[in-house]
Amino acid sequence: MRYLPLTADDRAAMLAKIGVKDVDALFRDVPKSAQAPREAFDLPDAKGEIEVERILSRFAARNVAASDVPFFCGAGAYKHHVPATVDHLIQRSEFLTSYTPYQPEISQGTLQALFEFQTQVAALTGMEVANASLYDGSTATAEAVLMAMRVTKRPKAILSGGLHKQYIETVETVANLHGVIKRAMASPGRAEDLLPLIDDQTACVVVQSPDVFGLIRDLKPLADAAHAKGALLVVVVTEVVSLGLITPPGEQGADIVVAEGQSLGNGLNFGGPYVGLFAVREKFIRQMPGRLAGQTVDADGRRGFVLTLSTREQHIRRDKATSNICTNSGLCALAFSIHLSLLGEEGFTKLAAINHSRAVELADKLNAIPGVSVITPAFFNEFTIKLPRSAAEVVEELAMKGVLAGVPASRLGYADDLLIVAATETNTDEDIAAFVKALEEVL
Amino acid sequence: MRYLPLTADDRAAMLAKIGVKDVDALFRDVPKSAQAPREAFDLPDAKGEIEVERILSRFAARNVAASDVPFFCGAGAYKHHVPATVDHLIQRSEFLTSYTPYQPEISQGTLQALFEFQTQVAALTGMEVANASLYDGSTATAEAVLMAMRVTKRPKAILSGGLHKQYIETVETVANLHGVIKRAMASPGRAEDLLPLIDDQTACVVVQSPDVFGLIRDLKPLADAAHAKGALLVVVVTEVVSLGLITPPGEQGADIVVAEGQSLGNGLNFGGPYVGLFAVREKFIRQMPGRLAGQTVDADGRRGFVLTLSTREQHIRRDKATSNICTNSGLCALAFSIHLSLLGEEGFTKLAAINHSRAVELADKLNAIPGVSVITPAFFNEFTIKLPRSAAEVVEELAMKGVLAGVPASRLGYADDLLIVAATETNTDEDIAAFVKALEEVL
Amino acid sequence: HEEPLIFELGRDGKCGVDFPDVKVGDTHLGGLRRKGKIGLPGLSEPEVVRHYVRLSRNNYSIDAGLYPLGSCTMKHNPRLNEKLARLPGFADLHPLAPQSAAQGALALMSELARWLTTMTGMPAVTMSPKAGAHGELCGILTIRAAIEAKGEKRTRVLIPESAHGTNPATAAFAGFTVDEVKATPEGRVDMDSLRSKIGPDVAAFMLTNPNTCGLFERDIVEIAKLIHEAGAYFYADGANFNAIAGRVKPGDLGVDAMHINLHKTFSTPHGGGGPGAGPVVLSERLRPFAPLPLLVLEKGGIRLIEDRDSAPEGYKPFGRMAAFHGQMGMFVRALSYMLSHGGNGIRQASEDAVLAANYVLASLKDVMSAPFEGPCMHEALFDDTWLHDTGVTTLDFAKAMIDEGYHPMTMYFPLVVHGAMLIEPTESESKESLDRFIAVLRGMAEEVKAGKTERFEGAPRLAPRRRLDETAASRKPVLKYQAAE
Amino acid sequence: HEEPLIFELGRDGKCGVDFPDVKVGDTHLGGLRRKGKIGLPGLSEPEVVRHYVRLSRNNYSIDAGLYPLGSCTMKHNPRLNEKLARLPGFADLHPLAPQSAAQGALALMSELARWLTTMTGMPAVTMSPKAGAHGELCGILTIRAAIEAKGEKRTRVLIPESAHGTNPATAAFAGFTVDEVKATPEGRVDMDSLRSKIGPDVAAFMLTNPNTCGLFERDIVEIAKLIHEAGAYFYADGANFNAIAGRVKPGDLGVDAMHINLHKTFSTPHGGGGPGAGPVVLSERLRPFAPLPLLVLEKGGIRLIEDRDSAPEGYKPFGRMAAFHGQMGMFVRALSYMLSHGGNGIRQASEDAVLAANYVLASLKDVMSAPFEGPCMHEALFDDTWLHDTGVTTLDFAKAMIDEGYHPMTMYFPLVVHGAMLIEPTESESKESLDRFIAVLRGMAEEVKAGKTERFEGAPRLAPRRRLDETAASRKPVLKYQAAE
Repeated sequence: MRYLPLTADDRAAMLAKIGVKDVDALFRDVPKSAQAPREAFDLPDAKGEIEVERILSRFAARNVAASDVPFFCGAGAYKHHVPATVDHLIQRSEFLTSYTPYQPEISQGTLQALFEFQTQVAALTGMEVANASLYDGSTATAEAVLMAMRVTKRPKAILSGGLHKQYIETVETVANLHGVIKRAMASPGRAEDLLPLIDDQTACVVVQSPDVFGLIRDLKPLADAAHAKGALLVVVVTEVVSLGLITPPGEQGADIVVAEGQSLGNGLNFGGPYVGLFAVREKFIRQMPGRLAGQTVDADGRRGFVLTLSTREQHIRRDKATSNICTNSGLCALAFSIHLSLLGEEGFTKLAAINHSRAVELADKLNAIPGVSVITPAFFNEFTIKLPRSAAEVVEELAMKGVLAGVPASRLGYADDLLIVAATETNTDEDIAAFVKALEEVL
Repeated sequence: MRYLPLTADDRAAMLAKIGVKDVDALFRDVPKSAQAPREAFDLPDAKGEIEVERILSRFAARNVAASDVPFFCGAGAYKHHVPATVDHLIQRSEFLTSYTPYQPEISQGTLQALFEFQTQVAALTGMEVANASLYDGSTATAEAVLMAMRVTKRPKAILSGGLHKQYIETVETVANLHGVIKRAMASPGRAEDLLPLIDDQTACVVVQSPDVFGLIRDLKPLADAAHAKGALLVVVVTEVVSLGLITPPGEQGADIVVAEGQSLGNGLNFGGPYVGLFAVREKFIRQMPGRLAGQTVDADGRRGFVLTLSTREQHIRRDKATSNICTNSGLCALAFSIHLSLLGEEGFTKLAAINHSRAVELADKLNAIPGVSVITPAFFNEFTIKLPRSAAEVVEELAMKGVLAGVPASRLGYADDLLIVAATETNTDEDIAAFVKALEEVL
Repeated sequence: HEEPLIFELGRDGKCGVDFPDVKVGDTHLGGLRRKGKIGLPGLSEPEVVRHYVRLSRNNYSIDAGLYPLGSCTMKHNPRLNEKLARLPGFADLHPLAPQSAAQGALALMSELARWLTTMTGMPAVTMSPKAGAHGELCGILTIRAAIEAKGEKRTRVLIPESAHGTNPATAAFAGFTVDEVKATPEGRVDMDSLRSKIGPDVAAFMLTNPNTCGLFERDIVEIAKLIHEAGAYFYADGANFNAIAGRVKPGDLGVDAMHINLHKTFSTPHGGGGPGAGPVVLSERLRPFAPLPLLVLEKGGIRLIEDRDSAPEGYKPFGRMAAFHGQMGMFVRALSYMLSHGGNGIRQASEDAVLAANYVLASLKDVMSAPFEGPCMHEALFDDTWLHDTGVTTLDFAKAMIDEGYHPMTMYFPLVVHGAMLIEPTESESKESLDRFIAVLRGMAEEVKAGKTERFEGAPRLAPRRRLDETAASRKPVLKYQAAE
Repeated sequence: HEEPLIFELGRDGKCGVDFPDVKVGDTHLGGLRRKGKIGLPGLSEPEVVRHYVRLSRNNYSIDAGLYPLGSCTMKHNPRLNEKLARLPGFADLHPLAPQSAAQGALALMSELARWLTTMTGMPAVTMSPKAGAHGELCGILTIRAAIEAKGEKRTRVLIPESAHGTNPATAAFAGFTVDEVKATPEGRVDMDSLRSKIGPDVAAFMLTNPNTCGLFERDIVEIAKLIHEAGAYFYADGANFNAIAGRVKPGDLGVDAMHINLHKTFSTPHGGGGPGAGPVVLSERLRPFAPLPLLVLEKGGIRLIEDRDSAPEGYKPFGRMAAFHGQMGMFVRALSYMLSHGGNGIRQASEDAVLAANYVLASLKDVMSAPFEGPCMHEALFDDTWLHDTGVTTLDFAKAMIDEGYHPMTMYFPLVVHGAMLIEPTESESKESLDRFIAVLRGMAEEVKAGKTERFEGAPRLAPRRRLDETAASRKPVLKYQAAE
């Protein structure tokens, strides 16, 4: 087997040194009843690269890749162009095959990159500090709610109806154990009025902007209302590219900003791995979940970086930890950070502008189709259209015509006639024309 | 422009330091008549990655990749499976973006790898020493002929008719300037008798085995005859994988062995870049062309490697050099060497056995088709079949059916009814069945 | 040369990407157009490349050397897996693409699920957890849902004191109180302690097996019986599955739930700290409570069930662990690893991993001190008894390994052993590599014993950094770059 | 830790690939089945990975630092180009696939040809040469064929003494005798020397422009006139095209043939010494003699002409430079580079390259000695006048740069300058990077002048190796590994 360096001779010599007859002797503590012979496993034998590649390629070929067709799906995951440099760099052995940087003397590469990532995330969100990433946007949102409950020592979280349905479910799954979750009704194309729900038991209000229907909402009034009642405002961003064009949540009064970072540096990957961003006001740092890279000096006085404030974490605090998180999304965070380094201020804001411009163009064209109306008044690169019939059916019909037209709102449990449509810098004029034409044909 | 780090401010500051007004001043030695303004170049402006990728992908999509179809082309370039590890390793920045290792203190990675490559090539060919690679098999053959003329101080080279036609032309193009080239007629499926052509003016006999029609020929009698007349035997191998199963030329009396190394580690690449192997008897090393990595010690007595015997080379000897070669095929040689390191003795001989076995199976099946006969009595992974009509037409018709069936001999100037067919470890049972079925249909 | 921060390198007017210019009106942005600058540095592409290449060279990696981190399973990461995960059909597939356009992905998940259930001898698996700890949480929440479905009230989770920190953190996170079970002097679960703690209010017992002392829990069958008799569930931490994969089915041991770290046993790269993936295998009685999404085979294809209302008869998903369907990129890599090894290769890998650890143990136990008798599983545990009165600590010794070109072993864990050093060589090391490692550690140990301890004080000296001041870092945290005034 | 050779690492019984077993009969092998062992070492995949990763870490690279090798144009290598060259439609395309199945490849070659002829202002280009020197040979052979077609006999090739070694080697290789033309004290072609050498037996003048002293040949128009009046051809070595691409068309200078190093000007990676690619642009009068293959646009597609008999009317290809059609993999990379830069970016790149070299020259000429006046082109030349009586040689100084983290500049070339140091920073360096480089060199130069020369003797000290004994290497060459007895 190509991955196993020991030969039969090696094994014999090692067993001799250990002083046992065979490898079975090393498993002697396993109860007889649980010693399963090879035959007990209905699994094929080892395969060479050629065969493995063939098998997995066959699986891959049965999927429609976003790059194969005019493509407009979003709703929490976005197709962007990732510069070739990013994938090259994250595949450097020293990044790809290193462990969590617990030994800082020989992990400065990862640690400095994470410190830079934290700085970037804080800047993007307009917040004071950020951690070194969480699993993804949805779990980061759940952590934010739990953190708000810890900080405020209050039990109630209010979730906007514009929060991605699967985020809501993720939050409820864990936060229900620690408090009470109030979920507002979804109101596609409108920012619902959450103010009446805030009371002195409210730990936080969680609102997504742009929301799952693409709506950009003004967060300031919500922040003021929450703060007036002693509650925190948690803002969720599922499309970080929007932060290149929209006023950041930090400037609108957010106390915690969480985001899905997939759009930068990371592929669609059928939903994972992604990277959760988590940024807070400085006063909350000791209540934050997840890893933090911090600056310090070494014994020679040279600047260096370490994982810090680990007394919050499970490997030190065990059942008193702020979270049970151990792994983060290090390599995805690195990809995010490299992509953003390449973009810089100029590239990132241009990227955002192009996304918006493509979406505006698409929205105008779709809106002009009889029976179709754009219901999102203010949006970034994603909006919702109302169709004269089932969006799920329309999507299937357009897929047959080679266009992936978006995510039917019904897939997330919303109304049947709504279609959530995203456009990015990867969409050409031809893509847009193909979508419009195909939609006209099926309606 | 993403690749250019200087800003307008930088440029201004640098010009100030230099003491000139603008960059035009730095070009003042260029005659006015040759100062072409931007408009004088009918070239588009800079493009982003997305657009460049789209343009080049469109070119790529208009080709039929070997992996897209059942594939049986050879005749000097072979489709083999290259382990993923190879491409990963050669893309390490330190290998990919380093220069020729003229500064050995900071080039030991490349130098040691080349030393290992030389050792591998010598072992494969059964020769005493090998160089650090040449451009490809055809130019290596030309260099071998020139070297034989230098060594023997004789003007005549005899080329077997079984030598790949484009190799013959490459040799003639340069060697004609230094001597006389005698080319034997091609005799597909037979080893022609070259002995009568050898005389005391003969510098070398050049013979390919397996030859361009796939024929394995016995080299010993030829070696003996050449040596009896004081001539050298140059053996050409275009499919190095054959050396895992066939007696190496070095054991059959070859004085110089050249080979195309593409089969290991390197893709088809529409013909380049490839890697030429060049191995000789030890007594000839100071007459060899190309770079050599040699072992030595550093000032602390530690083993290290350097480019050596460079007094043969153009940058020292100028017009007295053994060749004008400067660049070699370093990265392709590295890929070759990594692939061969992965294979090792066991993997390489198995790979050869599988290739042969696939070819035997294919030959038997094709031979069973009425009107088709295999004309190559002894072969490795490639053989020639005689068809009842134009092979070029048959190939085009099979291409329409999605099978790339081989190289029509007429493409290389040989008979119209011959088809050169190769099979490798990448061919499945289904590939072979598809070929047989399609051929039956068109005949 | 010290590599600056990107913020110190970058400058206005540079950019590492090229886009066409575009004008944006404010009309569609709801009046919320960004006004100020973000504060991102501008760098050209060559500068970005060089920055990260240089940074990377300050990292240790499994590709460059033995990585004996106990409990972390730093094994070889095949590049085939990286290549296949990047096939556009996987990497460029949207999670909410029509299911008809993602049948290959769903089939791949099913196939991976089949491998996991076959290897563990468990009937079901839930794929969405994004890491080991996330899998633990998923498992405990499944147990919680099962308990609630029975209408019971169970508040305590028992955990051995040698457990990974994630175990108590997870139990607490899921709303349980944690009760520690003692270890025996032999490094295993103290059955008396367990018996004394078990009771009708116990929800689950969480056990890592092989345990964090590198030992197999001999009384595992008895433990499972005790737990089940009390009406509680047996949660197994699968972090150490690499010792037994292909030889032992956790299902045969009475396990009810176990997460599997694909990034350990199945070699998806650690990437400097993630991403991981932590599918959880479940027993028949826990299966109905697995979270969304569910995969269902139907005629004509595979269906992904994404909401509770569509769940098949008898299923009551407790909720959802995360948006979408799990770590697809990791699934591809793990399946590639499994297919490459086959059942025979996985078994051999486990045996080699155990063999390597025992070889290290046997080769070093005369110069270092091993706290427990008998063969270990895939990691060898030493304590610091042998360092007493030498002035050298476990930390010093481990950091001095850096100067020898090695990553340190896991230190001070498990907590039940004083000054623990936990060495997990994995099956990826050749005998030559193990011999060299052993020789270096023996040499170091002999130096310590001979009183030549200078090099250990304040080691490492040859690393990109000397020891870093962690106290200063946490006393006044600096978590982001701030330009000098 | 020293990395052993693979032959020292490997052993029987290991293999880094998995294949099914297969039995082979001897019947089809003509009785020539291999008998003995080859002698290849067996290694598992993890061992191979680690070996090469460790080896790589002993290399300097452009990705890790400034690489000021004069005449080598070590510029940034974009990864986009690597990615695109690996598209299966290019990387997995057989050179003898039916031309109908390779139209994209032929179209790409045509498009690259269009860029090259447009940039050079030359009417034709031949694509197959595999490197710069191979291109030179191609150019000289084209000239030879043109001369022969006219029935002339011309035996001499004139070459300035400052030329790259490949120029005289190529001319000799092509059967000409080489005659050196002197340089002026200003570092340019001595027109008197040229006039005295030119004559009816001169086949060609080979000139690098900008020349190897980093200077543009001011008299270039006059030179071309002289050559052409003598009935000879003007060959330009395109190695230094990076100084003028997008600003100057060699065709406007009277050039008849010029090779273009795609691996210099157009950034295909050097790969530790190749592969390169050296297409040759040709004037109208040389065009008919270009070697096979030829690309012809026809209705319905592009045809590749692979034999003389099919050549279009008026074409008499002189032969063939190599099997197949050239370095396709490099063509893809070069075209990607060109499209990315555009005409404007290529012009800017040349200007920046020249600017950077002049900046280095201006910043160092007060502490080091520059042999020639006036602005340089894309490389800055220094000599060792300033080192006289210091005990430090050019070699010492350059090797000491290694200890500062830099690759040395080109040394002792061109030959017309004593102790030459030729610095080519390229357009890929930021001003910060240039400033740091300048500061380091100034610091070193000031140390030399202050008599602090110890560190220069025997430098480098901080590299993976100290100076290597090249004399020993060549006296008794060891060119392959041999196992100890």
